[in-house]
Amino acid sequence: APAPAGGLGTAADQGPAATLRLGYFANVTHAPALVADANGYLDDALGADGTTLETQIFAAGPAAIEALNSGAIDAAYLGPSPALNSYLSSGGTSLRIIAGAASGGASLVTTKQITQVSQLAGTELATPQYGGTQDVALRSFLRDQGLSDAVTVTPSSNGTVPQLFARGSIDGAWLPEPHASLLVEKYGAHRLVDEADLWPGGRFPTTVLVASQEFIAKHPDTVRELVQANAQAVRWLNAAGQRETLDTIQSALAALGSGTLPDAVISSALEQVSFDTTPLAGTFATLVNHAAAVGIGERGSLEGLVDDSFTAKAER
Amino acid sequence: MGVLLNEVSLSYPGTGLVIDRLSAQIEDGEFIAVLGASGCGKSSLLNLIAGLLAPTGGWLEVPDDGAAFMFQDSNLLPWLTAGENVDLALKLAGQPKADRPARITRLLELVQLGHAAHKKPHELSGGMRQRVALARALAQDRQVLLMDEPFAALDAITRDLLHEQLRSLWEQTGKTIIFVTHNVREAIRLSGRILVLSSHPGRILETRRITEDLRRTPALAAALADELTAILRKEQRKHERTNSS
Amino acid sequence: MGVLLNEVSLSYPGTGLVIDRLSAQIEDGEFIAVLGASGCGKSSLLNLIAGLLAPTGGWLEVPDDGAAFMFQDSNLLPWLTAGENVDLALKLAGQPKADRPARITRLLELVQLGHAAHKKPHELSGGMRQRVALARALAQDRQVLLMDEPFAALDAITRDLLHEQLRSLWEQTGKTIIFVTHNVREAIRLSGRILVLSSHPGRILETRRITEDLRRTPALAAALADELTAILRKEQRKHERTNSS
Amino acid sequence: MSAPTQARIRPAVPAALALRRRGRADAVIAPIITLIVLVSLWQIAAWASPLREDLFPGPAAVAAKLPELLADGSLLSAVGTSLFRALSGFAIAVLIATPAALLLAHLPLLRKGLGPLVSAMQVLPSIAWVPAAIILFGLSDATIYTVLLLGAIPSIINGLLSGIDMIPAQYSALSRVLGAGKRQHILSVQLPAALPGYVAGLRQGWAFAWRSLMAAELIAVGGSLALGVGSLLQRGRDLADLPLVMLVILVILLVGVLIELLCFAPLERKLLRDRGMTRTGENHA
Amino acid sequence: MSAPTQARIRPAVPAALALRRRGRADAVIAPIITLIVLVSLWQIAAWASPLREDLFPGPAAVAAKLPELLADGSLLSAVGTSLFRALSGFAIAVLIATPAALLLAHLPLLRKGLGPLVSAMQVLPSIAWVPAAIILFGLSDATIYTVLLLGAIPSIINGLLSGIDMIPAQYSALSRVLGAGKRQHILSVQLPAALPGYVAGLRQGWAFAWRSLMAAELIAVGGSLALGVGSLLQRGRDLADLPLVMLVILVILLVGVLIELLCFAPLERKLLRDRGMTRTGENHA
Ligand SMILES: Nc1ncnc2c1ncn2[C@@H]1O[C@H](COP(=O)(O)OP(=O)(O)OP(=O)(O)O)[C@@H](O)[C@H]1O
Ligand SMILES: Nc1ncnc2c1ncn2[C@@H]1O[C@H](COP(=O)(O)OP(=O)(O)OP(=O)(O)O)[C@@H](O)[C@H]1O
Ligand SMILES: [Mg+2]
Ligand SMILES: [Mg+2]
Repeated sequence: APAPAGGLGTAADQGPAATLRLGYFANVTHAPALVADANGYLDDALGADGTTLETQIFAAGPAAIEALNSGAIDAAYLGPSPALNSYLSSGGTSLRIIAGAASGGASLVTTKQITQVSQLAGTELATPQYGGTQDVALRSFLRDQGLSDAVTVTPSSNGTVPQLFARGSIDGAWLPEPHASLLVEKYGAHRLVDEADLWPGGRFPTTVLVASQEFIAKHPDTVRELVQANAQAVRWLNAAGQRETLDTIQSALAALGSGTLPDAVISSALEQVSFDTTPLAGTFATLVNHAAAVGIGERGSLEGLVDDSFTAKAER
Repeated sequence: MGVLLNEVSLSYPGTGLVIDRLSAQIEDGEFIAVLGASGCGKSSLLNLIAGLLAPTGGWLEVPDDGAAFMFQDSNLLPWLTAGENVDLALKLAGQPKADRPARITRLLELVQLGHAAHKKPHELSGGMRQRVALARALAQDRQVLLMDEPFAALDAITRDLLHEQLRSLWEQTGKTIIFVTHNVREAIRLSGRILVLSSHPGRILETRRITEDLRRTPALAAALADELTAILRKEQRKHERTNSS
Repeated sequence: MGVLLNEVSLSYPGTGLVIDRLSAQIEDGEFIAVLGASGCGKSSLLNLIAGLLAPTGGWLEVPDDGAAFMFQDSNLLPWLTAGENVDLALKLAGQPKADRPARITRLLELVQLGHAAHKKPHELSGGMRQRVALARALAQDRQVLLMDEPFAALDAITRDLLHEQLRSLWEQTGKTIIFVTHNVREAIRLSGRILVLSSHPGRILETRRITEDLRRTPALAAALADELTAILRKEQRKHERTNSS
Repeated sequence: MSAPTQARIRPAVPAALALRRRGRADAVIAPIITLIVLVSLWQIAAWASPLREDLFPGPAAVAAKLPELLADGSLLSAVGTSLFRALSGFAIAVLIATPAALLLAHLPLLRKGLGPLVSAMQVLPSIAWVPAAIILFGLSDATIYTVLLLGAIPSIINGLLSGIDMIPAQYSALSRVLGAGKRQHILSVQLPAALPGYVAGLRQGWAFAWRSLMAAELIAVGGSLALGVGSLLQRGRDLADLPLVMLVILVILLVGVLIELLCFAPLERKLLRDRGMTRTGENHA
Repeated sequence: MSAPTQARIRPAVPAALALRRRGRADAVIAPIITLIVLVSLWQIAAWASPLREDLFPGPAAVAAKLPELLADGSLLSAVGTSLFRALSGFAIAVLIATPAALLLAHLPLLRKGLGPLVSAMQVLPSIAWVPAAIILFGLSDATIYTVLLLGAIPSIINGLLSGIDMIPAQYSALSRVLGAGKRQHILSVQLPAALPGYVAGLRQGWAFAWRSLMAAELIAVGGSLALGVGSLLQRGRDLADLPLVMLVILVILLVGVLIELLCFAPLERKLLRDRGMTRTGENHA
């Protein structure tokens, strides 16, 4: 394992933490967190050392990063983009990626009239957030297709995109699940590009599990238990039947007060996403390069970003 | 075009009757003085005639273009200069713009304030404010002119001067003037008829016509003044007795 | 404990001299009346003595606990009742809480307003407001009492009554009283010395002592009144000439 | 010009009494009628509109959402949480802002130095404070209160300052003549005289407090932070659940109307009556 | 009690003159000193703080960000865009709110019915309007202006209404006696009399307008829409770029201070002087 790279005063191993404060989103792409929490995997794993769990629900990556930076939470499920941003802008001192959670599950959905990528010229496409994972993906896709100047990219929030699409203000959007499926199922869009097709092996990270470097240094045991619970949830997700998965996730979302999307959308979303504990470390450099190539964020060393020592142990 | 009061009563919320079935007929072109103790309802009466208050009983008849009113406090608009305060009255009376500057100057000179046209109310003395208010009331140019203690804040000399101005204005224009004063001599000197009000509630205690003869004969005037003062004093005494009993 | 003015001058921003090198010595326990034309600087003079304005030249000496001041406009606080307005003065003068209700009643009865203690200023007539202000000024209980036309809005009878009250209060307490009035008779009736001010700029034109004899002899008093009026009229004439030239 | 005629003025009393009675009833009926009219217009617009129902839900669709939210108690508890935070935060803001404004009013140099900054802070959007507050206080109620206070305090300070600026100069003269010390002047003269302007400032301060609270509640939900109305609104937006958004808007409006009708309007009415004035649209006494 | 002694009062003129001159200089120097003090405190805090530099950037780190943003012109153009939107939107808001407030003031029933709603609308967070505005206007300037107007108008209405409520009753009596028609009464008496309260309301209205604009710019970005300061702020948060966030905050504060010093403060000073009052902390005349 790489040596802790400093940060808020490096501390030696202090044994299991008294509490683990974990942040995640009430979202299909965070299914491992939902399942690990709902099925009690986290409580079981942490409970062995007397660690209690506190969870925090976020709506967006930047807020989760702010919370992680402030020490308000110790670990979080996040998109890779905010995690990379934070790591680079802190000079490699803020957090580490300790496991993967979900991959795949982002698509370019457009109106039915657009059936080929070449028809995108002159259109207006939305992404959920400027500089976010999908924003970078769309921009670099357009760049590869030579459409950078022909397409207007409009960052809007996940909630705004369906409205814009429904009133014809935009022609499509590059969205994560379940928002892409929502547009398809309820607003008559169709999937023009599945981001998985653009990546070698069809695999790219959607959600990763991160922890603050200080917490990793102080409580490696707790981190290991967290990674184990994550792995357990991923295994369950990959093993369970479609109906069972759907019900578990819908009820977990409902418990968080977010269960308002129809089953059809959720199950379509689940088909797009796969769950995997490997963080797909190889893709991060590509992500950073994509971002830098379209003028967002800065390049920098990713040395020490991924700490796969825990995954390795968990797999064992 | 006079003013007719028929059994007019007035009370404010939470007070007893302030004015009780007061009847009076004021002819067109009359110059009337109203005397009465402090708090007896003189200002309230003027407010009724100006239409600013509605009676709680009886009815009154006034010219339907309303009356010019000089308030007891000068009530100047603090963001306008003395000249602009007068100008507002002229403007709202429909005077053409071109005539107004000359009229403002004339009116302010009438009240000895030709030099203060550009001053804001807070830069004027108490008596100067009262004179601006007088100029504004004259600027309104209505047939009926109501004045609530118009000279109370003025020194004897300025007051004399303005008495003359007011008399000659009345003689020239034939306005109906109703003015409230505390000064019995002033009432005798200026008016053609004096109404004395009682207090709690306000009724007409006494009406006196002032003839030109009486006005010109100091002895007669002094006698009337004494008599009126005696009436007022008796009324006040009676009232004190009722109060303390 | 009197008041000493030494070559005091005053001008407001943008005005010429309002008061010009005025000197006067007012003894402890004197009762002084100040006469002068409207706008001549009487209120400004009282403001100087009260320490509300600083002179622009010369200096003055006043008791350093300040002076009670009855303003020309009554200046009551609109959110307090008549009684509460008086109470505020008592409280700020350091009167113990237990004594205050009785004193408020006494003061308001003194000004004939025993029945109006619970009324808000906007429910009072002009003269009633002035009397509340008088009660408040008396509540302050300072050695020096400044009064700016304290009886201007009062009818003759009430005024007579309050004259007596003020005289006997002065006799009992030996306060130094400086009061501004427009009424020459009132000045003669009440004060021990009369200062007549000129206007533009304000200077002392005339000082007259009033003896008890003079006060008691109507003919003498009337003669003095006429004389003072003549002085004031002459001053005003001179001024008109200077103005129109 | 035609000769002016006489006008007869008759008692206004019976009419005034009737008006007064009607006035009282109006205070209740008028808002209800407004409500009915607005809801009807909304329903008509929803029917007439070519937009899909989920994009422009009518009153019925929104009402249908209500039982579900009431059943799981999330709506009521969110309203309770937000209302508690807003009221307690507002009270703290008043307690801090009032002495601060008095300090600025009495220290000319301080006012010159900080006055413009206070006005500028009013302009700063609440979310600007969020990153800093989170770094200092983490995900705790302290963060939410910080954002709320920074939103409300400048506005209350400015309200009281303009109230004080508008006090007639003669009141200060009076209080000097009466020998009031600084503290007595503030308590007995300055604050009561500034009160009508101050209450106007408080109303705006309350609006700022509530809006800042909504912004703060967007940051995080669940966990250590209780769910507030702001979080509910954000959830509705994230899921493009417009009936939920509308429902939350209606709830916020309801809270606003109630606070106005139960607190600010009566307070203002009393203050003005005390000074012999009336709110326009109300009958004298 | 000890016998009171005499106090000698001497001219205050030379001192007053000096004060006045110093007063003018203060108006410029005091804010600058405040600025220097605050920046120093910030720098000290940044040095002393145990937080990582990217979490609590000092003035130097923020200043270092400036050239980059100035070079590509994005900062200046964002400020220009936002300022233009805010000023034009505010002007429109004033033009709509003023007659609306007058209408409410003169139609008692309307005020009873809509008054509480207006106050409630003030409380509604701006982002609540965003979904509706987007459905109606898409990603256009119209959306931004809608959100801004809905934020600013209720506040200006309330400001003018409380200004009107505080007009002494005697002015209305005067204007009736002078025979003013309704229009003349409004223009010649009511508006000028309500002006000081109105300007206080405008200041709050401006704050609401600017904050609503920021909220609108957070959501409606990209497309044909020019980048505003609000979008820049959100971008800073999205990219965890705290120096950028701080820079934007400073720019907003600067804009706020300038608007205050160049518009509201002189306007208020003039109004109060006209009426023989002074802002506290300023020397008479
Ligand atoms: N704040 C001010 N600014 C400018 N000029 C002023 C101010 N206050 C008073 N003046 C001027 O000073 C002069 C004297 O005013 P002052 O109030 O002392 O007169 P006064 O003798 O009390 O008159 P009155 O008998 O009418 O009350 C007047 O010409 C007035 O215009
Ligand atoms: N708005 C009001 N509310 C309640 N009572 C009022 C109101 N206005 C006047 N009063 C009462 O009505 C009575 C008459 O008042 P008014 O002002 O008419 O007296 P006035 O004769 O003009 O007295 P003054 O000579 O002192 O001016 C007083 O007793 C006063 O207290
Ligand atoms: Mg009266
Ligand atoms: Mg005076």
